[in-house]
Amino acid sequence: MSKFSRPILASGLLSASGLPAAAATSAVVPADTAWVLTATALVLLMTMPGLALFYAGLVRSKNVLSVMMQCVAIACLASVLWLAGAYSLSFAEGNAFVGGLGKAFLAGTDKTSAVGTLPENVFFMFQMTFAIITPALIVGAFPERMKFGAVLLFSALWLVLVYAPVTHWVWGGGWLMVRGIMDSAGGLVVHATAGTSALLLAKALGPRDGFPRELRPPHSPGMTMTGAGMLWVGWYGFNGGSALTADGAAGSALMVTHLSASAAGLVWMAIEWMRFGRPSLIGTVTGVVAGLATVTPASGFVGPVGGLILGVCGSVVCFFAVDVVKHRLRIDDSLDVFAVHGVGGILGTLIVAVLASPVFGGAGYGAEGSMGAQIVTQVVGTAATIAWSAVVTLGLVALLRATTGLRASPEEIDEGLDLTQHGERAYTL
Amino acid sequence: MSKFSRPILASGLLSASGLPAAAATSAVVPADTAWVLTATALVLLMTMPGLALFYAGLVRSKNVLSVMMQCVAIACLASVLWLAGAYSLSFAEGNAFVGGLGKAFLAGTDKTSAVGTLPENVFFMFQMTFAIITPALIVGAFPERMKFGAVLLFSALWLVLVYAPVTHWVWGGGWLMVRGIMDSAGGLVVHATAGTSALLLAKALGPRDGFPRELRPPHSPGMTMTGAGMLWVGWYGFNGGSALTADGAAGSALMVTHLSASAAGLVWMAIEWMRFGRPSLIGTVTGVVAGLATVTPASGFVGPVGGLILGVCGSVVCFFAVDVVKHRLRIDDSLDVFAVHGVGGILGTLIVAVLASPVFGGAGYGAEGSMGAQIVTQVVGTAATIAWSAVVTLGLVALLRATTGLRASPEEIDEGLDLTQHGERAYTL
Amino acid sequence: MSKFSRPILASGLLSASGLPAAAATSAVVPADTAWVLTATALVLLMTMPGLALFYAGLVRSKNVLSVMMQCVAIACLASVLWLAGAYSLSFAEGNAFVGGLGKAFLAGTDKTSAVGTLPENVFFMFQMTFAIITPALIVGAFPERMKFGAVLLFSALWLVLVYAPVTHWVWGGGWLMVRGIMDSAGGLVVHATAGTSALLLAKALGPRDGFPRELRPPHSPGMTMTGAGMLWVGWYGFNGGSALTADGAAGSALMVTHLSASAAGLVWMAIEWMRFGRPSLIGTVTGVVAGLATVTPASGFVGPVGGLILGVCGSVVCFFAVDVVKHRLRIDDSLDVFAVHGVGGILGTLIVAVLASPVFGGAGYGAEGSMGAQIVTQVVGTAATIAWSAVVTLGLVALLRATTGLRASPEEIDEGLDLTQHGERAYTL
Amino acid sequence: MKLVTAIIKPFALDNVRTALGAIGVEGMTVTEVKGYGRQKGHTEIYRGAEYRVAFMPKVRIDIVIDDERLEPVLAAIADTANSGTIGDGKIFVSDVRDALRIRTGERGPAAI
Amino acid sequence: MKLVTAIIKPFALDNVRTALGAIGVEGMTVTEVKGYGRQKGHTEIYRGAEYRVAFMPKVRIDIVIDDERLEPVLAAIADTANSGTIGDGKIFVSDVRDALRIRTGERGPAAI
Amino acid sequence: MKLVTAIIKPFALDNVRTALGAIGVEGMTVTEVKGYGRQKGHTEIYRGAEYRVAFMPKVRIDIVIDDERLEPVLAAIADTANSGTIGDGKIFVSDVRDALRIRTGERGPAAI
Ligand SMILES: Nc1ncnc2c1ncn2[C@@H]1O[C@H](COP(=O)(O)OP(=O)(O)O)[C@@H](O)[C@H]1O
Ligand SMILES: Nc1ncnc2c1ncn2[C@@H]1O[C@H](COP(=O)(O)OP(=O)(O)O)[C@@H](O)[C@H]1O
Ligand SMILES: Nc1ncnc2c1ncn2[C@@H]1O[C@H](COP(=O)(O)OP(=O)(O)O)[C@@H](O)[C@H]1O
Repeated sequence: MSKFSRPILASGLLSASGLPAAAATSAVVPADTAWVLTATALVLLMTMPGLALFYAGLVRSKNVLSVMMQCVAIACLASVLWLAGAYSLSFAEGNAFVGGLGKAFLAGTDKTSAVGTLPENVFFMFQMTFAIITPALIVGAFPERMKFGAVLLFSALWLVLVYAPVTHWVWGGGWLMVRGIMDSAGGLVVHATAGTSALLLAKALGPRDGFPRELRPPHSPGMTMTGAGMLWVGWYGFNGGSALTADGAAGSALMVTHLSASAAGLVWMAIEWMRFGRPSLIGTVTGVVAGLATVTPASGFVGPVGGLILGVCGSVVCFFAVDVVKHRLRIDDSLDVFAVHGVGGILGTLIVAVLASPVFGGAGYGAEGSMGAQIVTQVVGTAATIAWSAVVTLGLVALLRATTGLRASPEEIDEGLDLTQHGERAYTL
Repeated sequence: MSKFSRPILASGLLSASGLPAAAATSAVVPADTAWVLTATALVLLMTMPGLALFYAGLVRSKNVLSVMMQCVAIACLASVLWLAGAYSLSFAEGNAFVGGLGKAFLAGTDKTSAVGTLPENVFFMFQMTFAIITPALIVGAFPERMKFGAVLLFSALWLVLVYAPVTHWVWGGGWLMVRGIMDSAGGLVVHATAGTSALLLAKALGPRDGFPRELRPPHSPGMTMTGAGMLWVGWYGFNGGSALTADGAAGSALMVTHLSASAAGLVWMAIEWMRFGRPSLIGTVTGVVAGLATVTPASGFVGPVGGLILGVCGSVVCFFAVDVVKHRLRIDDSLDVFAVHGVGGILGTLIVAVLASPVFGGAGYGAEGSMGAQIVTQVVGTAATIAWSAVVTLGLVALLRATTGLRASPEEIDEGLDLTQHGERAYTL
Repeated sequence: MSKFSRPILASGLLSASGLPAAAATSAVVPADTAWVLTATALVLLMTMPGLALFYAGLVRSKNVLSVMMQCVAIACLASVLWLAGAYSLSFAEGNAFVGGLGKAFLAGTDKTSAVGTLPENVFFMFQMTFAIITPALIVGAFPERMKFGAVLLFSALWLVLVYAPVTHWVWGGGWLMVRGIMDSAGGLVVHATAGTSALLLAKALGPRDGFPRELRPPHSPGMTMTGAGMLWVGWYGFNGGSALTADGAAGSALMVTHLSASAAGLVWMAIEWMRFGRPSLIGTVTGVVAGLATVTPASGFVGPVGGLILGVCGSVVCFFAVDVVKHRLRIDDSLDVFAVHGVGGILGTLIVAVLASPVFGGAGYGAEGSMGAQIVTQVVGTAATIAWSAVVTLGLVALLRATTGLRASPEEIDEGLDLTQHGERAYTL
Repeated sequence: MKLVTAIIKPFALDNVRTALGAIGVEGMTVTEVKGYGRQKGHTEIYRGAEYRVAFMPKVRIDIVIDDERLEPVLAAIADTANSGTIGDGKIFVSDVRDALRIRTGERGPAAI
Repeated sequence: MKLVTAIIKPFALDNVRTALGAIGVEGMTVTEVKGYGRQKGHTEIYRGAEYRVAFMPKVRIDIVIDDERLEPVLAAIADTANSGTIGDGKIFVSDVRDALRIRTGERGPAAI
Repeated sequence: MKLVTAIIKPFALDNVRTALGAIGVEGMTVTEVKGYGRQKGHTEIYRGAEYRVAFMPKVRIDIVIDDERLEPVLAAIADTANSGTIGDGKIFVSDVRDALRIRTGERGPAAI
């Protein structure tokens, strides 16, 4: 495993929980701290306002604010839950499947506590920004029709029941980490969980009016571009910050992330150009985001050419996945959370097993590993993540149906969620 | 006092001014420098374009550009004045009430000068971004009706006569710092000064047409959300950067800042939900900003649960303060500078005296301090800051009345300030 | 030469290419790395979404997305080309005029490779963000009328044929660097190249309908202000990051950059006020950008008062340059790339020779230098850069005319490029 | 010829257009408007207070047709836009003297 | 029935609506328009030059009323929108043949 | 008096205004509208699929004129807005009973 890989981080973590390697805990490195503080700000920028703008530009003008509101409210809610217990369930000492509650409300820590080379509060905050954006990604599955109360209830429970355990599996010392899974910055933890749940929730909720052929075009592609730009910049913190150090490992993650995004943007543009004679702005930035999602799990393990390859693959596969979900499966995963994020993250999680090979300029498999073994691990991890996300999502859907209800009334949907759910209108020009 | 507290910083400062502790001046720490450079960029982002968008979304479409213009012009003006003398009046050696002019135009400093562990130019720039945003906050008191020339004149004089002295009192070695006032990042220096002056200026200027019951709704809540997102991200630099170090103290400030914002957003949302059956986006982000303002003075002294408490209190109190100012006092402090920033900052300044107690996970009161003594200090500091801000503001209002005049003509106001003051229109779609 | 100057950096580079000073390569400094990682994110923010918004706000609503699309596509394209060879042509060992292809696809480097005190991948990425924004600046010359295919072809070839060689001349060990040219962050490399090429390309392409007197006003000055804010914040990374260290040199660059921007904004505002009785928002932020461009080459060599002087000069000269280009030369360099960026960058490149004098608080000319010699060097460098940019641009225009064609059809232009080139509309409110 | 001007709720537009298409109406012009009527507007929330917004968003459809198609057109619009709630809107009918198709120069009923 | 179409300055809208309400007019439809007339537009500034913008923002109000209410309605609008400056606007009156309330199907004057 | 309502392509607006100015028409009111007609809309691309957008952006010009100026006005618009392609638009003519200039209170033809 490269220095980048989470196991190293986690050894710091575990040591903080009583296991060996105690030396790690006291060695806070100021430069690493400076970079991860910065990365934390960058990842918050991804959601607030990046993702909110990216998504809100894609809906109709009567539902713009409701999408933004969902992103903001989830950011607030996830943050408080992260302190109250989700961080602890993710990273505190526990069993192979979930952490304990020993660090709920950051009990037993103070300004001098450390995780690896970082103050624990910095590590807590950096990880918190991931816990914010992951449920916020799912917003793209249900815009323009879901009840706001249901959104909040779903997001809160999902964070605790899906995000925290899977984080524990992969990064917090759980069974997938022990197996040596490669997931630098959240191909499984972030994208596969959110994508899978988005698909099932969208299916349960039913489509928007006119889906799939009579949809109105996005009300503001420029708003979507603005959000995409912030996602791109913020992703430097997402993947580059996941190195948890200010060194060539962070630089490498930043570099492959950027190259994947760039290649993916060009490829999506080229496909549209060939198919429709005109490449679109939304298409190009969707390609960029697909490239970013695809490279995420691999960003600590591959070299620059690996980045290009991931971008090309991610863009092509996600392009066709959009079509499959919308026109074959006929599921109105409205803003393509599964097809872009889910498929991208899963694809990257699988490909990294190959591209990590030193043959491709990758970081290798450690002393005992091999490409074959790594492929098996990646497949097992992916399958487990998808299965768990799916099972919990179906359970939550049943719960919501029995309590708040899922879907706003047809009249509310007709009039728009902005006015009916939030008492506001997006534009009074 | 914790490492975070300004006195430590100031001892570096004073030493640079000839007092003991000379060792401090030469110990520039690169990692601290890296983080505060970053924090400087984050705080500039708060004004340009964060605050400009936050405010401009709340006005009518014929006054959008005038609000933005006021923010940009104040940013430029405050920066030049900061170099010309305001920095020196704030931080150079002087008396208990104001600094001297020894550092006007940064006389006697060069690239190797240091303040604490930072190059002095980095400290100068970081503090400058505070000197930009503070007068820019006051813009929220007078949109849609104040003459542009009067805005500039007021802001320039206010920076020199209110901001610089109060900064000196609290952070620059003045009488409140000597008394051990707790104000991590500007509850008094930024929010109480701006809020008080905003209230009085709004009163002097008179209300907008239709105030308070016939107001047009904000022209673009999504623009306000975008600005709020940038304020949130930038506040990481504001409060986290105020630690002036890249360590667990910065991490802690970042963490409590974020948690206060999140709790406050949820609380405001909940209040609106209970009162009106629908929570609004503008309400939620207003709650977030109230939480950020409230935690600001306390961010170096409290723990994570303290952050939550500050957010909850700030949101509830500011919510009702908006109503009191608008509907009881009937003052058209149009974008609620006093009710949100002023009240939040003052509230936090008072509460921190309690929450700093180790009982609540806080940083404590130092060897000689106690909660009781600290409460007295905080009350005295608050009262003095409010009184000084009020007196100077009334004087400036009288001056403006006698010179530029305050209020644009009714015809200009009818037609909109964008066209009449700036020769532009916000939207030509 | 001050520590800031590129020659020092380049000696690291050259050593990496086999020349002496081998010690430099292994001394990665984490704090410098943290700051330059951050600066890289800031410079990306300048293009995505900063410049895209800045430019898109200035065009008519039927061409908004095409401008954004050009910025995004160029960002993707330039990134891939940077890896494929442009970086190597700029910075790898070569002759006096261009680097070799030894570092194409970063051959021979890995996570541990260093340039000066930075990991090479961080240096590569930081420089890449410059290679993105420079061709993207040229977009301002041809909006609302150029064929999208021609934009891509031009930008790709221009990056390789103009940007890479000039970068090699000035920063990569080429003949101007050997002569001791002063260009901290791209007065020649970025602004003079882009400005010159913009002017000639605009001339070749012909004007927009109604130019110069019947133009429609910018469709969204607020969008332009938003972009300008991001450019301003990002420029901290552009100029401050170019120090390549986290110290007082970076702080100084940040400071003079900010002061130049502020002074320039005020001056432009004042000129408009005197001329038209009303200062405009677009004018003020154009002044800010002019100040930023002007200080760019000088940012490592001048003191704070030098920053103010550069801002004042840049603003005045660029203000009148806009008029000269549009109404005397009658060239529709639509968004004033030459008049603002080109003229500003060139002006700063010339003035720095004077302001670098210790008399003005500048960094001086090194042991063997003098103001006179430096002036000659700066003039020679400017002339060579302009000449080379012009010659290649004329060649590229001829090539495009013979292949893709330059200008979209009159019908496409009438209907707007958004719909005809990209199949989208900017606003569906 | 007659000009039929219908003021309807925005979400009814797609259905009205389809219904009109079904009876052979191939041209219409649509404008976004704000309506004031018995439907007394809605309230919007802003920082702890509710404000009444008098004007409701509506869509105005203008259709010029031959006299004999008037009643079917009225019926098609009235049926499709009727949700039974206040604010469903109005239809106004007035005379048109002449029409001209710009592309061909045709005049009168042939132009519509 | 008559259709009264008034083109007025935007800021006069609220007062006009109130004045109409005072004389019992309960329905109207408002459109944002751009006007061209004697009021010769305004100048906008853009990077060191002033540009003339020909079109002024105006608001168009359409009101359908019974014939006998015509004169009071004209008077109410004319009085309230009159600021005495060029560009205050115009009112046009034309005939309406029929009206229909979509919700109820009522026809004629009963529908307005 | 006559009301001339022209629905034209947006980019023709400036030329039409100039042409009308040349024959002495000094007032008009312009509205942005969406048109539906033979010109069957355009396609927009969205994430790998093409969607048909039925409505085309058009501009509506309303001009009230004296009866005798009707034909020159129709000719001026028709000539200038004609690009010979589908969707160039229509002109409708109807009667106006009265006009009133708000600023002066003038009535009838004198008001326009
Ligand atoms: N007299 C009128 N003249 C013009 N438009 C009217 C008139 N009355 C109503 N309208 C339009 O019709 C819309 C619906 O009218 P309203 O009175 O709210 O409900 P209903 O159509 O159910 O009677 C209004 O919003 C307005 O746009
Ligand atoms: N002949 C006309 N037909 C249609 N609209 C007109 C006509 N003349 C003027 N208008 C409208 O009335 C507005 C005001 O007219 P204008 O000539 O500027 O001033 P005034 O109303 O004071 O005479 C114009 O902006 C335009 O919208
Ligand atoms: N019957 C009609 N009533 C009202 N507007 C119409 C009618 N027919 C066409 N229009 C308007 O005229 C525009 C142009 O009509 P269209 O049939 O597309 O082409 P053309 O004018 O070349 O026949 C339409 O987009 C619509 O706005």
